[in-house]
Amino acid sequence: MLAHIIQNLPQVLIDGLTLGVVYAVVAIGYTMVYGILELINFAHGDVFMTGAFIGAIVLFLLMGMGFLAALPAILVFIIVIVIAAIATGLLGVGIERVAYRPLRKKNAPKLIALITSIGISFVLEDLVRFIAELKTGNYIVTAPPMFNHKFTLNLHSALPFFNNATFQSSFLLVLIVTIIMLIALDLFVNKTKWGMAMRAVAQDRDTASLMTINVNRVISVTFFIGSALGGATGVLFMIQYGTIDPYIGFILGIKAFTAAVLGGIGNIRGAMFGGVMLGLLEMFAASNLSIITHGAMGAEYKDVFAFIILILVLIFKPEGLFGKAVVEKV
Amino acid sequence: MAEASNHFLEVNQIDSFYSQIQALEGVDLYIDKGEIVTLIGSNGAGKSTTLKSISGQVRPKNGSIIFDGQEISKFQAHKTALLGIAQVPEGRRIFPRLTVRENLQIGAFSVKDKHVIAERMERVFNYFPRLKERLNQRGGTMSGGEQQMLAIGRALMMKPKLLMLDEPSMGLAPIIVEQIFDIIKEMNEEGMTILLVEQNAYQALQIADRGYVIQTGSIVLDGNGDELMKNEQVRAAYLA
Amino acid sequence: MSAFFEKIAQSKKNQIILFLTYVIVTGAGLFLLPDSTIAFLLLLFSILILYYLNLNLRAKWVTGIVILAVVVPFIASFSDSYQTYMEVGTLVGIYCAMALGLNIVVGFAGLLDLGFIAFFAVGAYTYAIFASDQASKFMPFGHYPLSGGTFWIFIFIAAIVAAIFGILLGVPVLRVRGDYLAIVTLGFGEIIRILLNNMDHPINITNGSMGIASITPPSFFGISIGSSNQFYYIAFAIFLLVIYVVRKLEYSKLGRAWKAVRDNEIAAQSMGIPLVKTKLAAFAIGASFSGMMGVVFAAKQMFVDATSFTYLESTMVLVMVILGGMGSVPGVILGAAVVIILRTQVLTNISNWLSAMSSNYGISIPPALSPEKMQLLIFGILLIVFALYRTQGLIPHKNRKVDVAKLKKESEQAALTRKKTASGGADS
Amino acid sequence: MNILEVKHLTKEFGGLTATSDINMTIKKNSITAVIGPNGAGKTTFFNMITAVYHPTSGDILLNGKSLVGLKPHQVSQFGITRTFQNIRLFENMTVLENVLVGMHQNLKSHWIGTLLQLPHIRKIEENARTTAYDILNYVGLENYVNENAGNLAYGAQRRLEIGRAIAAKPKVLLLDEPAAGMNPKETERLTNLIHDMRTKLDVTIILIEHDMNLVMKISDSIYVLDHGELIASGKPNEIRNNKKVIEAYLGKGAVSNG
Amino acid sequence: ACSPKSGGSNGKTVIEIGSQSPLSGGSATLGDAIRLGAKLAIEDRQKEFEKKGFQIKLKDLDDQGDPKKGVANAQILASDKDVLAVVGHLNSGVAIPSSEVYNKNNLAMVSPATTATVVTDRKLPTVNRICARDDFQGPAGANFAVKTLKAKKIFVIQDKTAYGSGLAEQFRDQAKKLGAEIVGYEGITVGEKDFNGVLSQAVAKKPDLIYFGGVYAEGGLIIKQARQKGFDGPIMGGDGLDSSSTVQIAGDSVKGVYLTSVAGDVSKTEKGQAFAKKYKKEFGKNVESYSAYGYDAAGVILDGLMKAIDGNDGKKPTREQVTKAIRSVQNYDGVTTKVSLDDKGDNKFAKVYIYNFTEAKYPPVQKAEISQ
Ligand SMILES: Nc1ncnc2c1ncn2[C@@H]1O[C@H](COP(=O)(O)OP(=O)(O)OP(=O)(O)O)[C@@H](O)[C@H]1O
Ligand SMILES: Nc1ncnc2c1ncn2[C@@H]1O[C@H](COP(=O)(O)OP(=O)(O)OP(=O)(O)O)[C@@H](O)[C@H]1O
Ligand SMILES: [Mg+2]
Ligand SMILES: [Mg+2]
Repeated sequence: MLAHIIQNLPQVLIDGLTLGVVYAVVAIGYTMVYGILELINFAHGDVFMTGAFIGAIVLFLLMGMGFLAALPAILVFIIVIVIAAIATGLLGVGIERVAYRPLRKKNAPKLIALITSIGISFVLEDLVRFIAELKTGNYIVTAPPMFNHKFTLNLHSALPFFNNATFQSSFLLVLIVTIIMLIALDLFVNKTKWGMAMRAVAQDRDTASLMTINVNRVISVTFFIGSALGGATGVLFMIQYGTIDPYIGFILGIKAFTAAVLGGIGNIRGAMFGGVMLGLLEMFAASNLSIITHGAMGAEYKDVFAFIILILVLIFKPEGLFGKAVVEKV
Repeated sequence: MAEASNHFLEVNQIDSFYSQIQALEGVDLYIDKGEIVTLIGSNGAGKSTTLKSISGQVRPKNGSIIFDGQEISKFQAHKTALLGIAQVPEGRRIFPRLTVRENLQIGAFSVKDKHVIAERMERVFNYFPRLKERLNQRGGTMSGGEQQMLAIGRALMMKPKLLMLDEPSMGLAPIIVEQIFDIIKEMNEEGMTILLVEQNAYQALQIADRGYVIQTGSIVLDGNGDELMKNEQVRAAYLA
Repeated sequence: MSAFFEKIAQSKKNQIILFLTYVIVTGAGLFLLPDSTIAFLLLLFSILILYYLNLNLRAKWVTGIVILAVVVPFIASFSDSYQTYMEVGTLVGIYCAMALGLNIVVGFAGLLDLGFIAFFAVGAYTYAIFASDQASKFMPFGHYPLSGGTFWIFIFIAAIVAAIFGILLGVPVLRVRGDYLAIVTLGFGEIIRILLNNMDHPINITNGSMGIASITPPSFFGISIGSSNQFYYIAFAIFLLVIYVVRKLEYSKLGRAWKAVRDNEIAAQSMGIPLVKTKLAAFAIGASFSGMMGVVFAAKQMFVDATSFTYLESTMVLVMVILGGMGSVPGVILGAAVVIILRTQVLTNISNWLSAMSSNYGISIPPALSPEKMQLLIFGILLIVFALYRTQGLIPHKNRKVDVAKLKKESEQAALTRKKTASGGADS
Repeated sequence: MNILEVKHLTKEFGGLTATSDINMTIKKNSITAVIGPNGAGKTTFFNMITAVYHPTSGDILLNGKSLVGLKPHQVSQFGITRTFQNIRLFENMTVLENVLVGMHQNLKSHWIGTLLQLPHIRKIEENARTTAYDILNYVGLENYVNENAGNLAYGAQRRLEIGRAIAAKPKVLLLDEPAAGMNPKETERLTNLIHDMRTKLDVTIILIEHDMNLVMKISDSIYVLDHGELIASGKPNEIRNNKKVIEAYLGKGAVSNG
Repeated sequence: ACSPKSGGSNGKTVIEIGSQSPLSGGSATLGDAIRLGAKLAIEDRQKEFEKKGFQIKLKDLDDQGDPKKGVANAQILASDKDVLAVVGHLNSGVAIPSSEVYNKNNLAMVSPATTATVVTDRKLPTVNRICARDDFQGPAGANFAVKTLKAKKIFVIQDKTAYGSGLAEQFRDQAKKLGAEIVGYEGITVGEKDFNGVLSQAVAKKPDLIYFGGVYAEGGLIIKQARQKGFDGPIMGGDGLDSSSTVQIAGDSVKGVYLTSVAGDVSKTEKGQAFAKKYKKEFGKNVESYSAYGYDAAGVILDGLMKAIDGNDGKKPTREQVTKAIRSVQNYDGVTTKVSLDDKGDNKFAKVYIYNFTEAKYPPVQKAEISQ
């Protein structure tokens, strides 16, 4: 039994890492918005999805114009991801303007924003579906293959207790780009004034504005960054898995939100860690659960497994893995 | 609306509401440059609301507020603050999960120059050495009085033209209270204009150039510090 | 114009007359245009008007119950759409009860629950398993399916089972705070759903993704209950029970404890309120409502499978609560009614109407944009609009005001009697 | 007779010792003041008595029974209630409801009884409302019965906290800076109220306060903390003239005011 | 909806045929195909009915793949007197409760796509289907896999839906019976895109064949990701993979994929080609396998309806009459299948076809045709 698990471990790690970094970046979007508005932005998963579609559209356009063949793939990729990130960033700002800011102005209860975010999520899903369907007759869109060179890690010959593992070049791309994004973001939040302003706004908006902080601007910037990251991740997702549909944001959104909480919501490093950990856990469960339980529980229980781990973590560390226990001064 | 005014701050006939509830009714007051003006009144009279109306946290329905020749009653709070109006809010409103250092830094959010920030911070530490001891403690875990010091320090970091203090002595040990009034005087001498809300009416009137008495949302009396202190009504109502 | 309204508002008699006129007119409207959803909705709207009338509470209740239990079904029964109307009515009843349950958890106790549908599922499966031959697949004793008469017992069994699950959920949840809770509850909901969808092996308890079919319909003194108009009354009765319970609890000692915990945990504890017990009570009572309605749902559908209990369903119930107005009982009821009627009736009608328009006027709409597919989109837009214009919910929560004058009098009287007995030293 | 005894009470936060080895005995039906500079550990002391924080070491005895290890609600049920320095009201409940929550542990009404509409439960609830009204009357909030607690001005919120605390019929009442945010006139009224409570409600009062007028006027005894340590204790007159206390806390002119 | 509809726009009596399928949500492609197929069938035969003084209309509703919505819609259809039959349901989970409502109202349902055995095993007189049952398609696939493809070790993946697991279970049981070893039986989550976890396990077990019970959205990706993992043996699935989308998603990896389908290759017959062409012209989309099924389900209804009208002296028939007439349809010759309904409502002619993708092109090549 153990031998089986170990054999597969390298492959599981690679696959888990791929999915995990995607979760991680989307989780950051949740965490940022949550951190500043204490709002679970249900629409965030759909912003991610929209990013994937925008990326696909740009890619198709470039292909139509013949650039895909003419330019080096990496350049095409950069163009696509930058356009998608900016577009979704603006989309995020727009969503905030339309759906959340008016509520803030009216001093609405925190949870009412949940409703608008669910509304936005439905609207985005359907709009994207309509556009995709109008254009292609099918809302499941498959992007032209890119970075699908296959590598095999020849582990078996060196370390016989491992099986060989395979991955595509897109895996490296996803890994590198997400790491760059994560570092850049971490620097931004922890080393610039914006980061402090964001935290201040999160803790007490009224008082923050007394400190000359333009609360609306800070919130807009937060939404822009969170959404742009989400959109860029959408593009990575499209390249890694090839196929997207308007509903990818829903499931991924739940997972990413879970990851954010696992790491300690509001904490950016926690979200990164939580995402990667969730990806690994899931992948591990999917490929090993039935081995461990002798077939009583199969891969279909992977989410149960992940959620139980989450609940256990929260029972023993209620503020998430990276969250700091906020001892309330009484 | 914004007729030329010669006062540094002029509040004209403002009405302020909390949703339906009217908290201020035709409040009228002015402050000249370099003055210390105090606003006294009993619980719920509308002192805090007056300050909030000036700083933009509450938007008056009617009336105007003119600061340095500019109509600011429709400004968002951060714009008002950028003009140089700082407020030490009631109940301190420390950012609980920022450290003491960050709480102070954020007071100087609009200041770019790092040296200036460091300088001002040194000065705050001079006044309140306790803050220096606790630079990395989270604001929210400080004791009540320590938080009050932090709130005042934070406002000083902004080096505002007009400093509005909402009950700065609340929760402070007597020895520190004395010190707070000294600081206010010192700031004032350096040219800062002060609007002070205090329950400790006696001490407030002592250092104030002028004072206003507010009752159920309206100004009912005004005069210079000594006058008010001698006023029978004031003595009966606010000075035990 | 406004003077006119003021006059109406002042006079009770005028109000009653106008209200009755409204009910009669809309009732007649539905009678004459039996297939018109609009007429049906207008008649239902009378309940909302009733809520705002300046009458005494008991009169309102009686009138409301009469309208919903007698007038509406009676008039609707002349319509071809009778069963449709009653089906919608049943669903509204089911979801109102659930939303009221969730309202205890979210609105009163301030615990955000994203997995509330799990309790509904538990209730539904409890009945489904024993009222079909599913139970015989793992139960070594007993004859299954149980008869339809057990339905009534199962309503209570399911309430208890769901409450137990509520407590099970509550236990880990108590450690976590605020929005961490949201994710734990979400996870709990998903765990329950996945379990239900997979427990066909090693032991076949739920029949897995094939679901449980051929559930015995309830029977009432030997009469088998199968049509929507009959289920309507069952749902309505449970709904009334739930509303009674909620109403009473809201202003009871327990209700105050919930709200105190919501507003400030530390202060609540310092006033002697045990956190654990109070929160668990909220989970358990809220869950039990869902459990009961789960039984009704299973019996009505005669089929259950895990697809009815997804995370999206949980968020829908949450939407009902928040949209209606958190903590506000009438608001939550209205929220549930609005969401259900929108989703099952109005949106379908709108899209039918749109496609009729397009085909009548020969506008050819590409299949990608056909109105049938726009229901969620329209729903989404409506949600946003509602939320933006009714930020506090459709009927915002208001704290019940006590009659101060009366209190004052009572207090004076009490003081007097105290003086008379005059031994002193008692409390204030 | 001593109602409350505190023995060697110490609390550390990480490296910081907030209170260190505090000993106190509180007489039944007395008024005791705890004073000291900001950050001296006064509130922390209250927090330990009410089990909001657990002491690092030491013991707290109420009528000889240890309170250490209990949950906050249990301490409350034993008869200790408090007010908070940074006000903690149930902001979205009405003023009356706030007081009713205060009465929670003494109300014999159970929710099942409420559901069944048992007449005696209704009677209990009705009486509770009358009592709550009386309490509001007592603390001068009778005109705000139906107001949301969060909408009250600061001073009124303080009085509501006191009202809520006495609604619990405590044996020991802890007041954390009750006069903060009140003007001298109001403080005077509060002083009378506290006096009155002691006699009428048969309660032992411990209060933290920076207003020396109030403290000196009503305290039977005073404990002074500084940097977490007990630096002095005694009758008001002794404390007023204690050098250490003047230096650390009072300053020169503080007491002579007013 | 309040105007009397009995007088149609041109003085003809209106008869409505309901349709229910998911038009939004994850399986909307399939649902839409059913709806459009039915629509086309009605248009095709409108003339016939007009001659007799009737106008046929399609009342198409979106069941959202949600049983509650399905039942509520079923009530709507049942209460509309003009609706005499329903083309419907893609999902068994929706069909089962909804058909209870139809049955109560004597409203005949012909399902183009629900394969779960329970649907007709309840023996409701109103419930019919024209496609093959799981317990026919699954075993047929297993026979082919074990006997023709000589698979000895088989790894089965299914999507945990009523359709996918129903099919996979039948496949597994038959394959076992035939002596193959099932080296894994795993479930995935619908809507996800990453199936590497299950596939790592599958590939490590070195099976001869991977079977997938589910639809193309996941199937296409499973094929692709399995190939990326280096699995180059045959992959097999059911009619849920019978869609152009499978090719689109899997790309080149689709080579070597086998599928069983209850639908014949439309492109093979002239009739089918004409249908595909017309469909494309009308709706701007390529046919899906379920398009033809929607078409034929509606066709069966229209046949029955015609019979009922004739049996009722050319007057509008009652629902009972329509129900009976539909059940008695024999030898209906559709674009994709012949239909004769048996006493349960199953199609005697339901066939299973075996296809193989030899290149990345839809439709695949037909390998075998299996009758009951
Ligand atoms: N958020 C609010 N919502 C509704 N009413 C409020 C709100 N805040 C204050 N009020 C009301 O407005 C009036 C003025 O309050 P304000 O806080 O300005 O009084 P204040 O003079 O500062 O009193 P204090 O000395 O107690 O601080 C009071 O009657 C109070 O009840
Ligand atoms: N949770 C905590 N974490 C870290 N330090 C704390 C915490 N709570 C209190 N402290 C520190 O412990 C010391 C004592 O705090 P405490 O609140 O008891 O002071 P206090 O005597 O009530 O002062 P004040 O009169 O200003 O309210 C302070 O220096 C404070 O910063
Ligand atoms: Mg104030
Ligand atoms: Mg303190």
